[in-house]
Amino acid sequence: WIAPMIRNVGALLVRGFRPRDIYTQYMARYTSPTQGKDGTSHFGDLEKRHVVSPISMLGDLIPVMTGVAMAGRYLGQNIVSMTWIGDGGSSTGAFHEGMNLAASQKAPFICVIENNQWAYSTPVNRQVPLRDLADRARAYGIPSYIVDGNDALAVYRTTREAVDRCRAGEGPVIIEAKTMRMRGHAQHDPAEYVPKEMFAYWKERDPLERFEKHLNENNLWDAKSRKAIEERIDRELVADLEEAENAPFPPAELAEQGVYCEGCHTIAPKWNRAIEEVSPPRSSAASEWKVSEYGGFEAKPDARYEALNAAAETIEVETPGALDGGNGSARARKSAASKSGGANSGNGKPSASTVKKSAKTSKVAAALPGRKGRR
Amino acid sequence: WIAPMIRNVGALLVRGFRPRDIYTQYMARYTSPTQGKDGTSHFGDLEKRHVVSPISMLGDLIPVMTGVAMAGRYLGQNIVSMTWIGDGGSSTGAFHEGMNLAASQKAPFICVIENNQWAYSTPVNRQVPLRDLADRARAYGIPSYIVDGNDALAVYRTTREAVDRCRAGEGPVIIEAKTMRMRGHAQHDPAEYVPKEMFAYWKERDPLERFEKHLNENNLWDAKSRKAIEERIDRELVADLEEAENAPFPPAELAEQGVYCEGCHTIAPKWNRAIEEVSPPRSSAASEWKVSEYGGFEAKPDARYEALNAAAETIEVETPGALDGGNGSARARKSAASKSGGANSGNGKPSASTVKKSAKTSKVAAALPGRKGRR
Amino acid sequence: MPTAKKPGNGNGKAPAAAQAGGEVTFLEAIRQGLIEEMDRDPSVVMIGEDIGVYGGAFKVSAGLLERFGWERIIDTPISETAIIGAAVGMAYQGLRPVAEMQFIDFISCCFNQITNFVAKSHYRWNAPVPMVIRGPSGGGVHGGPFHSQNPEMYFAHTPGLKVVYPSTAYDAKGLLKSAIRDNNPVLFFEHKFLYRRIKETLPAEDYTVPLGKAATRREGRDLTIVSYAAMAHSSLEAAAALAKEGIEAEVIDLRTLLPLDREAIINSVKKTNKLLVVHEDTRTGGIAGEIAAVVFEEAFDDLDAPVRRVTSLDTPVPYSPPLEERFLPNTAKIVEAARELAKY
Amino acid sequence: MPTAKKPGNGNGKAPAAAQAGGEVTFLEAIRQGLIEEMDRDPSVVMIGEDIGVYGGAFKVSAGLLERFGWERIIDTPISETAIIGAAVGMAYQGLRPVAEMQFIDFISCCFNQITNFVAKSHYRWNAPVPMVIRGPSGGGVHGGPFHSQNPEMYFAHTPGLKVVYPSTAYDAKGLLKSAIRDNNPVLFFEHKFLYRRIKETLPAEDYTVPLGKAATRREGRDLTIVSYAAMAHSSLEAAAALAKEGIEAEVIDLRTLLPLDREAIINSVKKTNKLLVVHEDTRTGGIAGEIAAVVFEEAFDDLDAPVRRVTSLDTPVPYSPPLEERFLPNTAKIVEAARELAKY
Ligand SMILES: Cc1ncc(C[n+]2csc(CCOP(=O)(O)OP(=O)(O)O)c2C)c(N)n1
Ligand SMILES: Cc1ncc(C[n+]2csc(CCOP(=O)(O)OP(=O)(O)O)c2C)c(N)n1
Ligand SMILES: [Mg+2]
Ligand SMILES: [Mg+2]
Repeated sequence: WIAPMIRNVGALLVRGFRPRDIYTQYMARYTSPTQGKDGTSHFGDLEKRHVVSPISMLGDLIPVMTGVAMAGRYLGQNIVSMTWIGDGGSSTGAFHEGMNLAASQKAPFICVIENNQWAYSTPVNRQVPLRDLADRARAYGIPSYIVDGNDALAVYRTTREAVDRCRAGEGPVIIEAKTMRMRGHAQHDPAEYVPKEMFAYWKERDPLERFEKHLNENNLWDAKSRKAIEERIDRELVADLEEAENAPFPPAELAEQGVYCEGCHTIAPKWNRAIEEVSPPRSSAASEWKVSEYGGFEAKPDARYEALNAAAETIEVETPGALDGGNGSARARKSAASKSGGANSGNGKPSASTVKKSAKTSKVAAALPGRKGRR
Repeated sequence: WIAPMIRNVGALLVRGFRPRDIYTQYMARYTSPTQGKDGTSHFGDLEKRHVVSPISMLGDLIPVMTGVAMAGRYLGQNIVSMTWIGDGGSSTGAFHEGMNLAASQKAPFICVIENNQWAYSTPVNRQVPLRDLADRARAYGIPSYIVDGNDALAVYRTTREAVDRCRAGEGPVIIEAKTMRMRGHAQHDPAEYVPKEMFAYWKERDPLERFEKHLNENNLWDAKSRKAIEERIDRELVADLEEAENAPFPPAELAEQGVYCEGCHTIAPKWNRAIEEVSPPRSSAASEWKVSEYGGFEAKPDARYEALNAAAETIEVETPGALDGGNGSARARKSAASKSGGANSGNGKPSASTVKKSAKTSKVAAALPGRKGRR
Repeated sequence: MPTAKKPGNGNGKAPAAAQAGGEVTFLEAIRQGLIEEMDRDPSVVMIGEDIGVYGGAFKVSAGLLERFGWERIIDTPISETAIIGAAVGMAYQGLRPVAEMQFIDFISCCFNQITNFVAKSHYRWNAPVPMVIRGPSGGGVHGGPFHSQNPEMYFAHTPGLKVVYPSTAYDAKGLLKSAIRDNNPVLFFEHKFLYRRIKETLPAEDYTVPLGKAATRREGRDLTIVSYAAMAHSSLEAAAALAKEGIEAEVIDLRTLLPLDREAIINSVKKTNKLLVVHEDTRTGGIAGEIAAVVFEEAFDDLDAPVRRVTSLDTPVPYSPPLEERFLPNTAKIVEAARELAKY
Repeated sequence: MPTAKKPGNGNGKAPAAAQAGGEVTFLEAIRQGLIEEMDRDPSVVMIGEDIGVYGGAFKVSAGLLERFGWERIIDTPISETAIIGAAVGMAYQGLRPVAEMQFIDFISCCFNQITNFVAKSHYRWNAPVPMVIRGPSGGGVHGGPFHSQNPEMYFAHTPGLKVVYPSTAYDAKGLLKSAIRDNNPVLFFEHKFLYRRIKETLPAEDYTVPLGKAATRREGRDLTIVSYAAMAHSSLEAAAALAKEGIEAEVIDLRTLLPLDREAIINSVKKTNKLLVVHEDTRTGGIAGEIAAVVFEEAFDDLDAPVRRVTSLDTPVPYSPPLEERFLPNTAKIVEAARELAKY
């Protein structure tokens, strides 16, 4: 289950929405996913694509997707839920409450902090005195990754690893993807507040160019197949745009409809687990707290915690498929002995991927996982 | 400026409120600080005692006291503001937004997390998978302390140090004080959910007994002076309670009064700075962002940051006046080379205190300070 | 690893399992409703603060953890926004979460999630949010400004929500069941003054009370008193007193504030030609205004007198007993207003 | 350390310093009000998101950073609760903060701070909170459900706050100055449809417009139209159209919703004997209901017809133009309702 924010239109396409859906949404047409009731990327599909619509209020999706993940576990679905938040959005109360609940619930939930250096006109260093927004994770005792957000493969692998962790029941993960917003906040904004040198710095790290270079160097496409792809995309965009432009606006009466669900939906959770399992006697109902230590000041930290806290060392691991090699596609944060974090990345097993030829060294590691969860 | 929460009635007494104020508040009398309009510890005094009243909604005071601190700086007052929050209250959105703003503003603000192991019936390990709630500070790039909350002197010294940091302009600080709520959440709650062994564990660490022991061992009082103190307190309590019990309830008409301030207050900030200084040309108005680095993934962490992150080592420092000696009155968190944190605590200069005789070793250190603030 | 025995019934009052029906308090009726719905439908789960081991601040969920287990009785950190957010996510998965506010006053902390995420979801993108948000509301127990609020109008003014505020044990149980089974988000206010003060004998069998329908609690011809929650009781007391003076008041208990049962109000006004609205919520912007507008729209010609209202003062809820008494409506104030209206 | 030049006037429209008075837009009048108050009183500071270097999402504070510096124009993280909380703290210190919501819709995120901390402070413990919370509100610009809201009734229903919603540039500036100088928390809604669409010539000298006083925008004898903000303009247009049909509507612009100028409404109703209330806020629980109740209380015998209302639909604000047009009141809808009322 995913819930893309407004910058994550790509994720909608990956989940099977078409450019026409996006065009018609922005153009407020009757044929849009929301029939013109809402605009921009505010749409989704609960039934088939498992995409939750965002709302404008930043941070709100984080507890919501935590709830999706909790329900998934309850229903036995073995799913992972994921959403994105901006560097700026990580300052909201909803972000904090949602991540904290996810951590306390060990929910299979991934939050990608898309650190594009700016929140509207405000640079990261004015939002919070942190170099790495991944450090937000430390407030919840959960692991985090930092990844070069302009390295498509590194992002893929890191996310893949996070998904695996979640599936393995290890609880939520924050991924900070470092990137740059290369234009204004939106069309109206010339972004004159961004130092020119900063744009230049990031232009050199253009993720498209880098991915193209990778495809070129590894002979994963050639001029001909590239042209074919580009032409197919162009054709689709042109056709969809035309379709959208010719699509009708909704009839005015629609404005009055749909405030309530009055029998228009049949609500049924998708059980993937015997219903008898969820309640006692087959589910746990020990109605008492387990308090394994008393929180005393001088209490000896348990060994596991010690190890995790010991040192912030960096380990080098083999991650096939990263773009820029040893120059650091994913900077290590903290890696000591996380059962699945450091270890998993350390075993160097290439995970399934369409890009198999490059096998360069990059730094990938998981940060300080939380203490053992309560379940 | 302080804003005590409901558990911090002691702070009210220190600031000059009398037991009668507390009694009359709870007993809803006309002579109470709020004339019966609000109850419990919901009162304060902006003018003289600089005490801000809490409200029931947990977390709300944190941005408020941040604002008090910001205004204090603006007015040239050189003040520090402080409030408390429970372990449970640190999960609120208001906590996050307030701490984050304080960090981004480098506000002279101290937040004491009074970790008493329970939020109503919920143990800390069910609220968030953290051993140390001081780790909340890591999300804001600000320093934190962990202190034995049952060691009165250690708490004093730690707070004193935090106040000094704030006064020196180093920004906000979180202090986690580890303690235990020895009874139910309130009178109605028998706290049967708390393991008996946990009470026993903490009973052994009774802060009153420990402080008494300290006073005894260092001959800071004797049977006679102790008795005198206790008698004075008893007398005052009895007298104030009687006064409160005999105090009248407010007249019903009062209910209708005071929704608005209609000329009843003259509002004037206390300037301690030339008014001309606050606006350009005498104040800075460079209307541009300083972006010292571009947030790139592979950017070299600056040396300072490296040093701070390097290792979580513990240093032992001399702090006179701690109760339990080397057994750890304030556990170190992180100390590497923070200009004022580790260093300050490291220089071992005893700060002014009425308790001068003990000079034992305890672990006191400041954690990872944030990067250089924007000012 | 030592553990503490769960008290289950905390103060020794609430049994671990529900007996359907029987003579029960308002609180116990709600508890029965929760248990029966959770028994009936595994997609019903509860989420809130201190609702599991402790059984809730008012013990509404006492014994439910033993009966339904950790996965269905979800204790959270102190994070109202996360509670509502997570409930939305669960609802999107087809579950029917019941979220508890420890006191309804704290609903202010998740106002954004409720009014923007929850309320607009179905209209905006056709995603239903079957969930219930419930909690102890209202004053009269000297709870002070933050433990006595009546926030119903904030939500009755928000399209997409339903707002329920029952006054009897029978209704509380029946409306709660309807709310849980409804495909829309329902705010369910439980007047804490009623929790242990009223008792009724409930049917043993499953029953529901429909949302959106008011109840006529007493018939009368001289004037109509419209009210809800604790004030429905004061209104009935007032009607009894008025009857002694020969004034026959019809008493309508709204039960649901949104959608409002306009028909019930209008029909009664057509009969009595006079209307008094009583609410414990503060005056300005309370539901009496909305009802006044509705009466203008549908029954102006039937009126023999202006619509009147007896409400709380336009102030925060004061703590001290004499102040709170002045603040709140009560039987005497209702009688007085009704008497004047009858004379008009 | 490279820096980027501040555009100051972003899109090149707003000058760095204000000229008092002159012919200005609604937006520029607000900006002038801010500048003049900040010039006059160093205890006035601004706090909000992107208000400094960028000059605010709508450029209301363009140039203010250059004029007043970092300490007085405070850019914050995306944290509405912290913005309001910090403003309270500053107000407790005797400052007069003006807090900006980037869009008023986000005020939902600090609803708790406003309704519980801010609104109750003076009543509870005698601590005044002199602050202004302002932001772009209202629809008609195809902003969709989260950039078009009219949340005024949430706050008009909260004792302790004042709520202002001006319709002219003159008023916007004069009311903002009064709001800043007031010792109470004032919510100041700025209808974004008006920002750049209306222009007026303002006096060069300092002036204020008192809070709590409505303005009669047009005199008439046949009926009264009460409205505010953008709908005051539609009401005036409707009155002009009605005049051509021989119907003389009196148009009252509330300007302040809380405290409500009951006197102005009642006096006009006593004259015209008919009342139409127009608001862009959604219908159920909108201010028309409160006004209906007030008219019942004070002018029932003067009424020749029921109080009517023209309002937005009870739905979220839809995005698509034909839907939003159906949703919103407009001149034609007002004319139609007024015509019927005149005939009654
Ligand atoms: C709660 C809330 N406050 C304010 C806004 C207005 N707003 C929209 S986008 C934005 C900046 C977002 O920055 P960031 O989170 O970094 O995301 P980015 O646009 O950089 O992807 C702001 C302030 C909002 N949408 N929600
Ligand atoms: C926002 C909010 N939600 C819920 C409550 C109800 N409540 C009052 S005290 C409390 C527990 C507080 O625990 P903690 O913060 O650890 O403080 P302690 O009582 O242990 O000192 C709760 C849940 C509240 N006051 N505020
Ligand atoms: Mg950003
Ligand atoms: Mg606690």
